[in-house]
Amino acid sequence: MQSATIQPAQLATNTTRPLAPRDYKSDLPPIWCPGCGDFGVLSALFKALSVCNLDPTRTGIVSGIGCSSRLPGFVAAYGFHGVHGRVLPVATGIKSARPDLNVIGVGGDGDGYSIGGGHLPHAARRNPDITYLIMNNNTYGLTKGQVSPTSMVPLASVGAKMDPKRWKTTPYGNTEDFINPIAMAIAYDCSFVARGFSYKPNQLADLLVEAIQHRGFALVDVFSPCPTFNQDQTDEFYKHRTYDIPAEHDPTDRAAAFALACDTKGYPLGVLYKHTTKPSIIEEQAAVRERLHGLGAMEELIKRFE
Amino acid sequence: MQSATIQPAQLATNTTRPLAPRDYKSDLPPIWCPGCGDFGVLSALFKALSVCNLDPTRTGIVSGIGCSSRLPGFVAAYGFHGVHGRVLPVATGIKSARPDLNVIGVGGDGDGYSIGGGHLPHAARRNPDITYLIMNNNTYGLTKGQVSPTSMVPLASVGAKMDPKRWKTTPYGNTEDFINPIAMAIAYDCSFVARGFSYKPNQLADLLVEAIQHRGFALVDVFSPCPTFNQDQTDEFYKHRTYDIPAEHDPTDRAAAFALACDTKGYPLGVLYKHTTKPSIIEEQAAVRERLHGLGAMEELIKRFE
Amino acid sequence: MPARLSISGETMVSTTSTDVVLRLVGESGEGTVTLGDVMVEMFTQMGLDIYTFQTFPAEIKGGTVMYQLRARSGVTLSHGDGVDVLVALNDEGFELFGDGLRPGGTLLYNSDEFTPPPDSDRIDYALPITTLAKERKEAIRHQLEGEILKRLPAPVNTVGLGALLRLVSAPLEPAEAYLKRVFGRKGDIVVGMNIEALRTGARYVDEQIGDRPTPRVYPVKQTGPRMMVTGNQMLSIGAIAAGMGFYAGYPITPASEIMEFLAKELPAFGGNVIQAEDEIAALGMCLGASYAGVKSMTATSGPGLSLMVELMNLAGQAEIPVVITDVQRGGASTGLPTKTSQGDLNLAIYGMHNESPRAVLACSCVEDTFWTTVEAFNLAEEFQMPVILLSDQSLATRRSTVPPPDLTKLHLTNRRIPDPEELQEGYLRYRDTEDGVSPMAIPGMAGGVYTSTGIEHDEQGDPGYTPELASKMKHKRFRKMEALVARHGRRLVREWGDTGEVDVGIIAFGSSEGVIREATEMAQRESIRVAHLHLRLLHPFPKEPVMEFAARCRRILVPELNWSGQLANWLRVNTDLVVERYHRDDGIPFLPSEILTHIRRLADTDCSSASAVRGQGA
Amino acid sequence: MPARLSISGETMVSTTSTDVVLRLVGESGEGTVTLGDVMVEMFTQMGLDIYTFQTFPAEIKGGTVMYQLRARSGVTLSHGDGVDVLVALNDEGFELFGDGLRPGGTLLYNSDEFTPPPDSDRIDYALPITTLAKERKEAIRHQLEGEILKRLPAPVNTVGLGALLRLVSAPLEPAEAYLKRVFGRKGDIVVGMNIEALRTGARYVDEQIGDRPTPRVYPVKQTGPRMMVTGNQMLSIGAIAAGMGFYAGYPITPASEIMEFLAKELPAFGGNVIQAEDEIAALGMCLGASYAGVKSMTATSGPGLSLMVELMNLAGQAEIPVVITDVQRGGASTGLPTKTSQGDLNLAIYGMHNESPRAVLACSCVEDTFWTTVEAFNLAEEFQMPVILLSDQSLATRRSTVPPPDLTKLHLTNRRIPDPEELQEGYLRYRDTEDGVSPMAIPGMAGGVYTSTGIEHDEQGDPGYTPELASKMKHKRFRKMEALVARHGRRLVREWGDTGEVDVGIIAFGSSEGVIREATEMAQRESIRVAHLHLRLLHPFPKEPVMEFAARCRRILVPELNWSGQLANWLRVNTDLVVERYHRDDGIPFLPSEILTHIRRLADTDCSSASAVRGQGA
Ligand SMILES: Cc1ncc(C[n+]2csc(CCOP(=O)(O)OP(=O)(O)O)c2C)c(N)n1
Ligand SMILES: Cc1ncc(C[n+]2csc(CCOP(=O)(O)OP(=O)(O)O)c2C)c(N)n1
Ligand code: SF4
Ligand code: SF4
Ligand SMILES: [Mg+2]
Ligand SMILES: [Mg+2]
Repeated sequence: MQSATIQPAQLATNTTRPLAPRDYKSDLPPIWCPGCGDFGVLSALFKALSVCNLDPTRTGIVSGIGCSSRLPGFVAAYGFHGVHGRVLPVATGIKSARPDLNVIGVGGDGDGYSIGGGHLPHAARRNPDITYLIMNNNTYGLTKGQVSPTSMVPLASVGAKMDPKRWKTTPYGNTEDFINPIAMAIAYDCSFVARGFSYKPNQLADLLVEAIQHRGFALVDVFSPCPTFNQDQTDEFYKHRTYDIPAEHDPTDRAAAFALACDTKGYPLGVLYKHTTKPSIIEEQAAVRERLHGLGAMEELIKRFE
Repeated sequence: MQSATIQPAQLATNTTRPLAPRDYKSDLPPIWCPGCGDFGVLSALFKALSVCNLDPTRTGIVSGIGCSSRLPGFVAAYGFHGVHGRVLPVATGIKSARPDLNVIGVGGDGDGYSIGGGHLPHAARRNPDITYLIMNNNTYGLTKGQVSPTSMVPLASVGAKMDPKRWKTTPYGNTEDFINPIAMAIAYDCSFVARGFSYKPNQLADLLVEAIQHRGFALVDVFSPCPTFNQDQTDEFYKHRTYDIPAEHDPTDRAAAFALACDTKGYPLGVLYKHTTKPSIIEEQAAVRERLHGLGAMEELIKRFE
Repeated sequence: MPARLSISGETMVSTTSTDVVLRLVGESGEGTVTLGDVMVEMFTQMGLDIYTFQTFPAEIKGGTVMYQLRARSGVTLSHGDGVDVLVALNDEGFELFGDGLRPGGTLLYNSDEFTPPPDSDRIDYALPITTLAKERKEAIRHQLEGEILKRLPAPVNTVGLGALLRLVSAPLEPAEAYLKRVFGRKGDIVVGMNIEALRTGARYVDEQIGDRPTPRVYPVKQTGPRMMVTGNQMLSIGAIAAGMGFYAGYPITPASEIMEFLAKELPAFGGNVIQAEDEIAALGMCLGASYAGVKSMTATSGPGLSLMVELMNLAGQAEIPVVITDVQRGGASTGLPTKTSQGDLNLAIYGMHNESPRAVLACSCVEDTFWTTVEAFNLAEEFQMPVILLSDQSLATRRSTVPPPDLTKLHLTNRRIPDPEELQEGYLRYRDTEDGVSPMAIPGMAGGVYTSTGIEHDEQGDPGYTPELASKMKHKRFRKMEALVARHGRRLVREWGDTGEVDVGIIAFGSSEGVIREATEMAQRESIRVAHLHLRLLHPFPKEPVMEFAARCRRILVPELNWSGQLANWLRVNTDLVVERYHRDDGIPFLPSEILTHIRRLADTDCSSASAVRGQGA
Repeated sequence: MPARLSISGETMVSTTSTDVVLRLVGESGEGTVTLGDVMVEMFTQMGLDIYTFQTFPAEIKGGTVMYQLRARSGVTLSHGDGVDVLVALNDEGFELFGDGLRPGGTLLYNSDEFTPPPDSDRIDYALPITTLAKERKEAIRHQLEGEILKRLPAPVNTVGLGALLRLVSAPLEPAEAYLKRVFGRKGDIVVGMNIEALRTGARYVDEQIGDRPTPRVYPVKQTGPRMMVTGNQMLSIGAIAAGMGFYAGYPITPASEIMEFLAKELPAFGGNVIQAEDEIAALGMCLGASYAGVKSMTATSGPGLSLMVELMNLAGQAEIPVVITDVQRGGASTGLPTKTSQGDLNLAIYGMHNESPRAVLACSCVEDTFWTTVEAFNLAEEFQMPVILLSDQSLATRRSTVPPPDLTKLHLTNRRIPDPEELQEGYLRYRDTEDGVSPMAIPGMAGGVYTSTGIEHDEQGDPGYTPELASKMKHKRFRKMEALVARHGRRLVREWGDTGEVDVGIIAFGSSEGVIREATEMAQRESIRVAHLHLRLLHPFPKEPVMEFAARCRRILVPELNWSGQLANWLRVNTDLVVERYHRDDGIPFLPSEILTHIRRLADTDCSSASAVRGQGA
């Protein structure tokens, strides 16, 4: 990891009146099932947008495919509902081309950690000023309840009796372990790593505010239960197993952050890791453009080949 | 992470005479440039194969595309030289379908950490009994010297004067940070994580022996310099910056392993991390098959729909 | 009262046979699908042939579902044309799907929800289904504890079931037995409530019938065992029967059911299933498993097939057998994920940079899906190439009664392996043989070591780049295409309709076989001479049987569910035929009457000068 | 002594003009390429037109490279047919590439390495190039320090250069000036050694010439500025000229040079380049950037294009402008990565599940590459769709002297954006307009917020799945294809050769334009009436100009470098033309004589009954 001259996050905010959370609501009503955790995430996001006073006209929300990825349509901002797993490339392209825009990526655990998981380390190392919000329901919601890389399902070798209607691709138990996305993000040296819970909407809104205001790439993994297909990692499950990160935790201590992320006794909520001096591709590209400023002339370029 | 009943690695070894390293050499001479680090890796591999006495007839070596990925052709074993970045899916398929075979994946840093990087966390969580050897030359060799995710190139904002013939896609310095694959693998809970250096062939051979004998997925990242295109991370560079992991390091201590991997003062060589009780998809699948043993009958299956 | 049979809007009278089309529409998750499934069960028990068609909303909950169900005595070829009985559980459903009701058809609607505008050409039955169900629940309130009562849903579906059964004059007894079976565990009170609900529904309708005509469903004596199975299930069963030992996939609508089915069933047959991290990994795993000697398949839909393009090409170039099932869905990109289409033929045939051999097959109906899947594995093994097996949403989710496959007819092909002498001296993985098929060593075979590669290579597998080598090896690989079509081309098409010279010949593929057959039969009844050639093998193109068929057709119709007429274009690439295209791609399957219209049109056209067959160009 | 001009093996005599084909073969990394590059520089200085062709081994070091160089006074259309002078630096090179030498041609070989078998129809010059170079180095040994001396390579290339220049009767002075420039920094001793080496080479050859004929190269007076540039470079320059502000790519032979060029040049124009983690990410980034209002491009080769299939389809469906350059290379899968092919036309046209609009263009020569790249951006913007821009290895790595683009002729198109009123009241991103093009709001525009999506959607962009909506929106999107071809189809083809009725018409695309033009000119000299239509736009298909062209051709030849005749098939899909296919796909470009053979054959064929144009089918 290298370090560079660091600038604060530059946000495109409203120049007119401050907007209330409801001002960020689009006309399209969410299509989620009753009780879906994503409702909580959406309202926390509305709140965070309002707190940061982001200009909807200069904000782009990018998603993949999944129940959670339908979110951009429900926000009255520019949206990009792309294909499964490609949130980060699209978001990076937007931010690199238009550093003046606020860019927020959203999606599911399948979208972000399975098919799209290969983009995460590279987004982290590029460190563009993007907030990436994962609605982690530990399952594939839209395709009706298969295991995702974060599903916690008993192993096949345990020989547990499985409910035949649940975990349809692992009817005898999982044959695979699950991943720890938070620990992974810290290993990627992702410059902001936080975890929230959709049933703690105020805390989540605060985390999102911090993530949005963070200069660089911010990953916020949110437990957002799917009551329709995941009867194991439910809101109750998480209510009993999550805890707030103690105030004494120093998020700039990478080793401590990693240890916290690997806690096997519960799931810490809050900001785990922060690397505030990590270089950002947006600034690096600006440096290159600046260095060559005024040198771009088509006639000259052609002449060089004459 | 879960745990399961653990079996030792089962290797398909020679039943006849023990084979010498040269017995694993194919008729095809390596096409690498003079001085390429991959020669050292290949001879360490020959030695390790001989020490483990692997049966070449029951060994499959899988690779992607790149200079390093040409390796399977140079070994007198079954080989699979696939497409860029898909070593791990192919290797997993072989191992799952034929647990009786020894499976070794090989390739470059571009192949394994860039285009193929998305498969790594999933191979790690599945933990099949596969050794994955990455010849990390911190560049794209075959395509003639662009940055890879592990290239250590000065940042653009530093304003360094770059040699116009080097690092062709980053002529003004890199705009991106580099990754730490070893730390990432530990965060993936990859059950064996080691690092070698092609100019320490004996140590490397030992590491490969240990990786091959390890039950589960073993990642061995090897510094294997490319003298043709990488004049920065050369053998000399690494000779001065690598050190052997001290004997007192406990590879089963994940936090310690992570800290070691993140060492900013040098590059540790040896086994960083080991998780010997991690479940393996190969055993889990065996458990499922066993549970259903004798229940497979086509007539019965059809009858169930009548 | 005689049953009213409806085919393409016309009405026929019969005293013994049944042909009824039911359509249920309602809010997703509201029980519409359950009600449909129960009706399927009832009719199946009556010995009838069933054929269903469903459309789902792309959301998990909310949105309108449509469940169409045709019950017929004798072979059922399509989900039917005009709907005889429409059950509309809400207004939106009626709006969206009400127009399928044939003139004079019957509407049963939930009068708690809405009242349809009057229509003299329709027979209406109002059913306050919610109210009636609530009343049934109220009636037992005093007999149950609070908590149980709270969780007990009002028997809405059961009221509907009773009403519907009465409406088609079907007996209630099997339904009562069914309710006892399903609710038995919940105790007599709940069973009783449901039986009462059933009868209430029936009674409520009975009172309204009077002397109005109703469709009637007659029980049929079953002649042999029959399966009630979906296309996805049949495909999975076929894959197991074909000897598949490895499956890897990634969830995607409407293919996920295949992986779910196989995850449950395959391990009992000694095989493994992996849910991969994406479709690229899924196909990569399959190639690894197949390279290792185990027959492998993956299944996906359009977006996944798009991602597999690179590895499919590797399979062709490195000559690795593999079956890639594509359950086509509607729309480009994410498009219409829960709707049907035949829009991936182009991608299946052409989806590769440069060119390597592959085969493309299409399943035509639920019964055929078993056999075509077996063919796919056999061809993949025989010719060591990827085989793309096309299905689609309508076929995949269709429940259909079919005779169980006759397993004595099952013949499996295994790949050619080197013989012992060959392994002893200078085995060549990519030996340049007459038919292009080279013996493939399997890891574990002594003397067989080689490196499989997608780079151009010599017979041994060593990389080589001279024009001569490139040309020779490409010819070797593509000779397999000729051998495939020569050996199997004739077998992998099916003919229906009239023999001899016909006015209209139809060439088609995929899941519309039944609809077209039905339309063909309708046309025949109108004395139009018509025949139908259905291609199971699309690529390599079975030119001989197509040209022979075409030679006896005055005009050729090519109906397909896609934007540009992909099959018609493929015919143009491979033949000099002049065909009439008919295609649309809006997510829903063809109707028999729709095809009939085009047959009539072509039969009427004066085209004395027109001949479908032209001399081949130079 | 008059220059001997060689065209298709025949020999013509001229006193003033030059047309010489040189071929250098040797071990990769041995300096063959450097020697070729220096010769290019020498000839360019002499005012000649240059056209090169190289093949590389797929390995980094080792393997044989071939560098062919044609120098001509006047426009050079191909790398030439028979080689006039072959410079063979090793045996293997002579084996592999020696057969290109025309009868009576000249061979200059490294006699330190090998002796070629005698051939009376060849003029041999032995050059002990290694020995001579070593002697030159020896001669200055005493003047230099040990370390410097050790690192100083013997001036092998310089000896070769001298020999070669003498052989074609070219002056040595420009080479001496060149050596002074290049070695100036190393001091007078090294410069001196090189000049001596140059003269030694020249002298050595001079002694052998005697009265044997040699080809002769005449200096030409330049009329205006000319660029010496490769196809990849020209494409990159075109992209910058087109207003591209964002590029993302992933390294791949033979496209990497584009990213390398742009990384260096684009930031000066205010743009950014990202080397992505793979091709999927590269295209994803481009779509993001373009969505945000910045013109974007990625460039790749076959394997990368395969991976982009899913996102290309999103671009079509969500209507996002983007340019995707495919520098085609040889072979399926990894295939022949350093060889050429026109094998990706199918994938470019058909590579998508279901169907969404896209355009396919092909660059035809280095000069044209600039303009076709600009067209690609303009069409992408005008019609808000992905444009696949085809190039290939031979064109991409070809160095060619071309007139610099006349920038006054440069016209740029920008996408249609909503007007202020539209943004004020109910802006509809996917408004159903007459030509299908809807104004596209750019983030930052107040009133323009919408969600771009690949799911089927209404005019506003909200998801919708009814058959009516699906059909309406698909028609809207595909109307853009009609508009594109109507507005630009005629402009995006080029005609060469005879006007009026011809015996042979050639329809082709891509980098073989020059070769075909040259063959056409050769045929015209044989009094064959021949014309050539070259398609820059492939898809949507420019039917009108093609049919008009076809109408004046007795026979049509479609030459292309791929396995199945992809363009010929595409013509069949779109027209009723009967064409003569000529295709091969072994990694090397066409030769003029090869095309001429087929023109002759077609011209000779008696085909009084044959007419290329047929009545269109129903
Ligand atoms: C390439 C591709 N593969 C598969 C799918 C099918 N698919 C749609 S959403 C989804 C996963 C949904 O899970 P997640 O991302 O966790 O989102 P959730 O629905 O749980 O919010 C899948 C597999 C697809 N649309 N595209
Ligand atoms: C899909 C695809 N994209 C790009 C390439 C081009 N390519 C070949 S090898 C390579 C990277 C080589 O780097 P690495 O994997 O580190 O191997 P090395 O040559 O350094 O050993 C690339 C980008 C390809 N073959 N396929
Ligand atoms: S299926 Fe699950 S994730 Fe999807 S909307 Fe319903 S509750 Fe939410
Ligand atoms: S280019 Fe580099 S990595 Fe490739 S063979 Fe040469 S030295 Fe080795
Ligand atoms: Mg999810
Ligand atoms: Mg590398």
